[in-house]
Amino acid sequence: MTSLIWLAIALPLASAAILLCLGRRADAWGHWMGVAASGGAFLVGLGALIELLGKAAEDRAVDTTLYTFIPGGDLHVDVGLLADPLSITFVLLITFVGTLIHVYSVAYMEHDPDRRRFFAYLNLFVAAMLLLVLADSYLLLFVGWEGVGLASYLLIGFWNQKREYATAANKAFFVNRVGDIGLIIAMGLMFTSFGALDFATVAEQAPSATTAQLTAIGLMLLVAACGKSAQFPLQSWLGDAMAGPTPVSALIHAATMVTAGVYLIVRSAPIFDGAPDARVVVAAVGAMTLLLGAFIGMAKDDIKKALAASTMSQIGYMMLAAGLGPIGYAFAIFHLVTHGFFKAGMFLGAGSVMHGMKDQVDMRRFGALRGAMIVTWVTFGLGWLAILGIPPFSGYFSKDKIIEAAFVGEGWQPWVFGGAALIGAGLTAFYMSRLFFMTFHGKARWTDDQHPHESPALMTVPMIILAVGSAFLGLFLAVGDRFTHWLEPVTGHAEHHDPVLPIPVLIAATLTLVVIGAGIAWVKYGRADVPEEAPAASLATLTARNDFFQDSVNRAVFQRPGQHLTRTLVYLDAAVVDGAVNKQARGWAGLGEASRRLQNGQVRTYAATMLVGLVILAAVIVVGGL
Amino acid sequence: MVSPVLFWVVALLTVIPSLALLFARKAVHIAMSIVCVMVGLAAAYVGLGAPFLGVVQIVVYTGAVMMLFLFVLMLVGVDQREDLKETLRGQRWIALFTAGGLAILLISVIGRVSISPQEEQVGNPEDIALVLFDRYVLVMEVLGALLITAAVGALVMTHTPRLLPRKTQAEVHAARVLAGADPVNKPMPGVYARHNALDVPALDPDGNPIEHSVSRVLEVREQMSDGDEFRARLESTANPEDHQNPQAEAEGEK
Amino acid sequence: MFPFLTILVALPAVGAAVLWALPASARGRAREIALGVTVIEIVLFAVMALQFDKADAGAFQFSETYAWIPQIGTSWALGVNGIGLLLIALSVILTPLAILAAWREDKDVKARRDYMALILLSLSFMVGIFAARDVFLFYVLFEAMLIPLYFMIGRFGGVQRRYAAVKFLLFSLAGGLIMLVAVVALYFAGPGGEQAFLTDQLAGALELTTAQERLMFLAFFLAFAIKAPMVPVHTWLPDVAETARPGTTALLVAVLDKIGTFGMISLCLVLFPEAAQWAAPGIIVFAVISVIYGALLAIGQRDMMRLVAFTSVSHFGVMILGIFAFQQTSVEGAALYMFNHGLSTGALFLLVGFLVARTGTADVDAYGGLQRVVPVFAGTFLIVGLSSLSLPGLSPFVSEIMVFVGAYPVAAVAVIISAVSVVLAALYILRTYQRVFTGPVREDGPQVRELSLRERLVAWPLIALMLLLGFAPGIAIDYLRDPSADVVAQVTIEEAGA
Amino acid sequence: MNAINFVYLAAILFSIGSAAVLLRRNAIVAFMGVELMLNAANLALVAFSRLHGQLDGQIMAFFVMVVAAAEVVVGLAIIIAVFRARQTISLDEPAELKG
Amino acid sequence: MNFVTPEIAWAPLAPIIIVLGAASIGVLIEAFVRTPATRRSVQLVFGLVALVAALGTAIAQWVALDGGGTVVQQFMLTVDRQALAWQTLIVVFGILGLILFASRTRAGESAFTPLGSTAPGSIEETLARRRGFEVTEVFPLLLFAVGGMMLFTSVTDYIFLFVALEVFSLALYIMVALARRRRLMSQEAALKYFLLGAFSSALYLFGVALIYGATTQTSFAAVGRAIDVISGRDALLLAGVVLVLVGLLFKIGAVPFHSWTPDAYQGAPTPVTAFMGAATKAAATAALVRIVYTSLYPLEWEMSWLFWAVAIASMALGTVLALVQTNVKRMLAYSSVAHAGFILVAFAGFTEEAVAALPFYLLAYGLATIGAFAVVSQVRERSEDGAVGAEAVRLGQWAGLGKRSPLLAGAMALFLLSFAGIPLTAGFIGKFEVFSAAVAGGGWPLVLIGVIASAVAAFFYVRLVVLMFLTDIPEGAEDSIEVEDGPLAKLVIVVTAAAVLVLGILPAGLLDVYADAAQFLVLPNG
Repeated sequence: MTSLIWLAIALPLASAAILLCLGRRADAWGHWMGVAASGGAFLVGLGALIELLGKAAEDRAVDTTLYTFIPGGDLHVDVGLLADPLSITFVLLITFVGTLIHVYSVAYMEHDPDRRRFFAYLNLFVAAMLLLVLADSYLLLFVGWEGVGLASYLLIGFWNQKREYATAANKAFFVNRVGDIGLIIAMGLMFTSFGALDFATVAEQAPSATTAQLTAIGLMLLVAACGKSAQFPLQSWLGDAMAGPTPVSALIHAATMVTAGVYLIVRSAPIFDGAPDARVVVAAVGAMTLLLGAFIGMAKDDIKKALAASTMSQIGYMMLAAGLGPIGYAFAIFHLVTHGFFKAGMFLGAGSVMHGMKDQVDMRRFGALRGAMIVTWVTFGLGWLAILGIPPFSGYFSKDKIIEAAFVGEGWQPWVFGGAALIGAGLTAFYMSRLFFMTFHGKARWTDDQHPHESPALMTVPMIILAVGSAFLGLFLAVGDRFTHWLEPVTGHAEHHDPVLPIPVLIAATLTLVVIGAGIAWVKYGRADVPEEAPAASLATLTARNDFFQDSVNRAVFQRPGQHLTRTLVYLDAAVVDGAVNKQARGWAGLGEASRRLQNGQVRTYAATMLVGLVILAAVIVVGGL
Repeated sequence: MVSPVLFWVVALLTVIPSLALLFARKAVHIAMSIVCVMVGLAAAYVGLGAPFLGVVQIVVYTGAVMMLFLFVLMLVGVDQREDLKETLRGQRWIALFTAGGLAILLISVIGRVSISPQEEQVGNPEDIALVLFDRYVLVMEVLGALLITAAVGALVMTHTPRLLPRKTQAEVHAARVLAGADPVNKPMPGVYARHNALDVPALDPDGNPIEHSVSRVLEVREQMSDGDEFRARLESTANPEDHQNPQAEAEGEK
Repeated sequence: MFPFLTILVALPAVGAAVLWALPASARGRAREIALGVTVIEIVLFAVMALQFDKADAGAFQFSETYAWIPQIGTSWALGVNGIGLLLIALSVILTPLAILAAWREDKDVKARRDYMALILLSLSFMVGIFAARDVFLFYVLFEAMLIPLYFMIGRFGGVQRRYAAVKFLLFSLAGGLIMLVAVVALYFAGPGGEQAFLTDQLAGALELTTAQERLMFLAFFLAFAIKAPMVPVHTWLPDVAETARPGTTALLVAVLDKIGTFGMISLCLVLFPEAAQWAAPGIIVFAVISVIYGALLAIGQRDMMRLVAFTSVSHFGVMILGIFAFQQTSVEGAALYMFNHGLSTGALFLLVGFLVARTGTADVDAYGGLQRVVPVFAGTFLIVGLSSLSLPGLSPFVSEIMVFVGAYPVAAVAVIISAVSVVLAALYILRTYQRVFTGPVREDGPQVRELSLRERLVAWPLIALMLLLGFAPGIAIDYLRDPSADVVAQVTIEEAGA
Repeated sequence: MNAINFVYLAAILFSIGSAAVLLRRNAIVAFMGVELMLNAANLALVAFSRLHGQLDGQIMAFFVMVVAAAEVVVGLAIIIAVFRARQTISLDEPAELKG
Repeated sequence: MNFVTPEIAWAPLAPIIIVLGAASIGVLIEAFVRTPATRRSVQLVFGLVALVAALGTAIAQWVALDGGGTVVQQFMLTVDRQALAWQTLIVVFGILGLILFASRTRAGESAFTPLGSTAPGSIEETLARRRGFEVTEVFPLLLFAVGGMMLFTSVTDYIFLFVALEVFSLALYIMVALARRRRLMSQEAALKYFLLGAFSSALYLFGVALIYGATTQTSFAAVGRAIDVISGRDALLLAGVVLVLVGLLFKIGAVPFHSWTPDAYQGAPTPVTAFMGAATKAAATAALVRIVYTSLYPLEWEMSWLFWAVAIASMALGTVLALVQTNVKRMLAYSSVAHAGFILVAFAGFTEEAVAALPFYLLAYGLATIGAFAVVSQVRERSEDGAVGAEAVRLGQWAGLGKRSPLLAGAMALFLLSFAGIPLTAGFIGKFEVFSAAVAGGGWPLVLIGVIASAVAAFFYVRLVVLMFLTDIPEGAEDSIEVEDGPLAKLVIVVTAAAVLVLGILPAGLLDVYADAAQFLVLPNG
């Protein structure tokens, strides 16, 4: 099946193309074709998985070259798909979660006249994402990378008749592109250093490259990862991206696309292996983002934005893990997978809530929804437990490993990174619990015209499946380090190091913090009344609520000066660059007007010019000739 | 060797009159000065061993060219008098400086030349003819074309053919009478005057002066008398009827 | 050998002559005739292209050489290598589309006939220029082409068209005349004789002092820099774009301006490799300035035609960067970009033109929310716009990335700065899309119809080509590899020698 | 005395003639200036002819006279025509053609 | 007395003799054919026959010529290939000019005043017009001018050159004064042209005197030989050379000796402007080439300064002045000044290429000039009562000419493009040749300036094209312009336009011819 892995990309792509080209004619059945395409891709992935499992661990990398992409003289890039444990993991995650979300969307988008287009975009996204993870070269990865960016742009801006939504879509694309610069430069660096852009050559030659080269490449890859994975300082787009339909948030902004950065880092392990400094920066960015996201999450009242902040924070964990090097790669991916399930589940839950609440997103208007939507409550609850890291739910297995790994090392690093991870766990517990309690518990704060009700089966079934995953996938994969071993051919085998604190202490500390966090949340939002309007808050809360004023900063640092710059340039272009030309033209004419005075119509002046000319010429030549 | 006396005579005879070109106000004076220059040059030619050319110079320049100039001057008004005030800004200085510069340049250039004089060859008509019809015969022939061109050109520019059929004297007279002119001739100037009076206008039968009976030349020279004096003299002596002429009285009061 | 190239050059010219000679009664058929001529041209070209030997793409093929003015060493020498072939392909593809785009532009039959004839005439010159193997012939066509173009701009277009036409002409002429000095000098520096201007004879055979070579290089380069609008000699382009008919602008920017970059590759580098080496750092600086400056100015425009013009300034900067990095990959990328940019910008101009044809304005602020009104138009526009911001999957991406990656080893800083344009491109394209097509449907806005069949026939083939080359750029790169290698070898051999 | 002195004289006359062309408004006078220049050239030719012991210079002067005469005819004809049209021969007057 | 009949080879003089002879007979025709209308036809046919015959004999000579040419008379006159090339050029211009001279408007008006001696606006003028008078003397005058110019290109003696100069100058002075419309201007132009012309010929003559003084010679080759020999007279020689060159530069119309050009071009009857613009420049260039290459070239170094300065000044001043003109004829006149500069560019370095390049350049320039002025002569003002009047020379009046008469405007555009040196016109090849010659002689800075001047010049050429094609006829002015279509003028326009195109696209044949012409029979050193 690995040789047919291209079908996984081709099916959704073809579906997207058909849906877009046929237009309204496909309205009736288009969404089901979308589901089928995504499901088909899942089956292809499953087949590939089975095939890989049937092979010896070291043979589990099958590179299929379809055709030559760029047959340049120096730069040769093939369209090659690499099916190895890492990519297949992603393929399965994407297609599985994706298919569920497709199914969910059939119902969620039922009343939207453009549902067909929505499915086309979803399919396009799946195809691009699969290309991203299956590509066997950075260039091809970049194609998928930009493709998911495009799909994300289209999906965020799906309701672009609302101005803010269109702006949000643009913002996402711009910020992603800032990250893309990093990838482009990284490719330039790789081409300079290795003369090729495919993973195999890069991995092969990386050990012989200098640390400086590798560090540079690593940092540039990090920039790219930051853009796509909404890591500091390129995190600002993710919150606004919630403008898109909720399934989009679940699929793209929780389970798949935002994790592409992590994938990129892990995929570039050979480079980071030789660049410890770059790794530290990756870890630092991760640590920073995980805290930042957590703080933002604590202050948000918009359920989707709170989830988005949570996503940021969780990806921070993954980045942190990826930054730890070989000991963290596998855990990063592990957490990525579990997070994909529980966060997607929670987003779908949020969508279900919105579905029942007439698209209301303000948690202060929720409360006591447990009764009205029991399935949502249960599934969401499982996700909540998972993200909190309560054993034995999946989050526990993945997150705890990261916290443990973060404490490994020497000097200041374990303390800082480990501390951040640990505190993050507590904060996560608080804000997730706050979210959960504000939504499902406490008093009902909704208005009279809202009649919360459970969503149809098409929506709840995917939620249930994801909830099951959230609950048990971690355990299933963690048993016997199944997942770590599976990934080993890619991430390499990590020597086991002991953390600076004993593991049981760490587990205990984590759980304690989690419980404290959840407890505070219960006290403040579960038991107590939640005001319907956000109360006046401290500066800290305000800061967090406003995403640490990231937009203001961006506006002040980039947007405003940029606008001034462009305006000034437009003016200068007309006045100076073009003006010089026009002035010069006028100068010639002025010269003409001036010379005209010599031609005054007086024959005596004419004779005088002649004679003056003659005398000057004669004098020069006679005197010069002597 | 050329006689220094000749040189200085020629130099004075040419340079001084030629300065009239720059400073004289009346065109006629200038023309006459140039005639003088031409004669001086003719003398120089003779002195330089070109007697034939000297003669030709007199004949062509003094006799023909300058007379032509004078003729045209007469035609356009011999009273042409030029105001030497310069109308173009800076023109005078430019002119004097460049002409002076040209002179200095030429003189300094000539001053640097050393030409050892060869044996004199006198250009008597025979020798000239020999060279002229040998080496320069083609030029001679082309000069024919030049002269034709000049003649045709001058004709085109100045000759007016008869545009209307010639009128007989009777016709002319009839036309004049019809136009209300005097049937008789106009009086000559100086009529009734008591001295040689080309400059005194004639008086019409009413005793008023007829201004245009005096030559325009005199008028321009401001040598014309207005005739009042003579009329007054007439009045004091002549018959008293004239006093009854109201027009004359008005004229007198003026 | 069948004289393909001469016929390709002559056919449109003959077509133009036929149009002008048409009796008054048949003038109404002018556009059909013009279209027919271009279709025949495409077929002929296709037949020729199929016979092109890809394995020998670096050499001139279908060469024809006839004595023209032996006294001054020039001959009617045509021939194409891979790059020329691709650009001729671009010309023959875009011309019928421009004709289609102008199908309903003129009410007046006579004016329509004139426009069609002018398009055909310029096609003839374009093909000639890309096929010229003789510097003098190249120059002659290069300058003569200004005439039909001048009339196309000056007679058909907006209010400012005369100003724009004169500006265009004077800019081009100024560059061209300075180039003329170098062309003249070339004769004396070269081997002379009756074929003194053949490029293959001149390359490497010039006897020049360093200073002379540099001056001549600069003279050529200036002319080409004006053509391929490079800051600071770009100002004619926005004015022309704003006022000229979209079809004209599309042809102008998509094909004709490529003469600039084409000339840089096939004349500047080939004839004056050493000077090119010398000038490259400075030129790269200007190229980078063009990239960023063009993008920033594009962001600052309200008029979409001007905006697209400025994006072209930016894109041409990338091409020039690629060319003067002297790397196999970057030169390939630049050459490929020439083709791709023709497709994408041509399509963009034509689409904006369709919009203008509906409402009479290219001001972005006049629009809003059109996606809900004309979804197909919006989608088409978006795809074309995305191609302009070099989105993967669409052909310009491949070329841009090839330039960036290829030039990186020698011009890292330049690439890094230029890479900022990736974001800026997103800004100018998506902001435009946002302002025109998204947001609430404007009740007060102009009435806009959906793309007609004719307009789809114009836009979609271009999109199809962009997709094809976006996913399989190898089709085109196969033609560019050898010529690029030759050029790079030419320059680097000199470097080694010097 | 050397005949070269006559060349000096010619140079001075030539300069005076040229100054006249520049200075005088009366067309006829200006034209006389030109004539003086031609005569100066003649004087120089004759003087050089004497210095070189050749007759050629004299012949040339002879030609110049003829040419000058022809020129005078044409020139005066034009001046007369202008006078007829404008009643003036001032060179300052006709200045419609300028700029 | 031993007079030996001088040896003169008359046969090679045949073209000149035919033309001058025909001119003289033309004068007689004036006397014998009484009716003006018949006279015009007779003069036209006769003149054409004569000129064509002259052209034929010249070409026949060229074909029959074995070697460089014939010395007609030792020291005085040589008909070599170079001379023949120029002679044919001038005869061709003469033929075109003659046809233009005979052209008439629909109302039967010729370009010339009915009677030259009448005062403008006088009753006599009206009478003469009513009587159908015609100054058919212009035909023999033109023939004289052509003959003089042909001589001018062939003589090899300074004093002979002076005489030839006067032969064609006098004829031109007269013709300039004979415009039918705007006669005051015409006479003013003639007066200025004449006075300055006389002034410059005086300068030339004094120069000849000085050269004679310095070298004892007046024949080109002899002077050239003497230059190397003489010592101590360099200053005299140089002063003389400058004066002589000034006389010729005046005829070419180079700055600062150009001032007559705009006034004379504007004031003259347009056919005369056409002929004069083309032929005078060619003749003067021919003489300059011959003098520089066969007589003065030992002074190469000294002269190059002069030519460089004058060339630069001409190109610059001619161009910027043309830029601000609002009168078509005046604009073309200033453009001719700039072209004089381009002509002089060829002299940079005094290469052999220049000798081959200049005839072609002048041919291209002359054809375009005649064509352009022929077009000018066809665009007329129309008064409100419908009467067709003088030529519409204000630039604004040309607005929309392309709509009124596309062919005429197209031809004009072609001529303008040729002036501007746009490829595929003869002007481009000419400019290329000239620039090549200059570059060959190391004059590339001159070429660069020339190129910049061309670029600036393009502006005013293009402005007229814009007016003709891209500007609409102004509101209310639809009837104010009448486009004539005199068949003779049309013939001239068609012929010149075709020639400009053909020479622009396929100049090879002619370039070959002129390459052969790049030789002088009599050179100082051999």
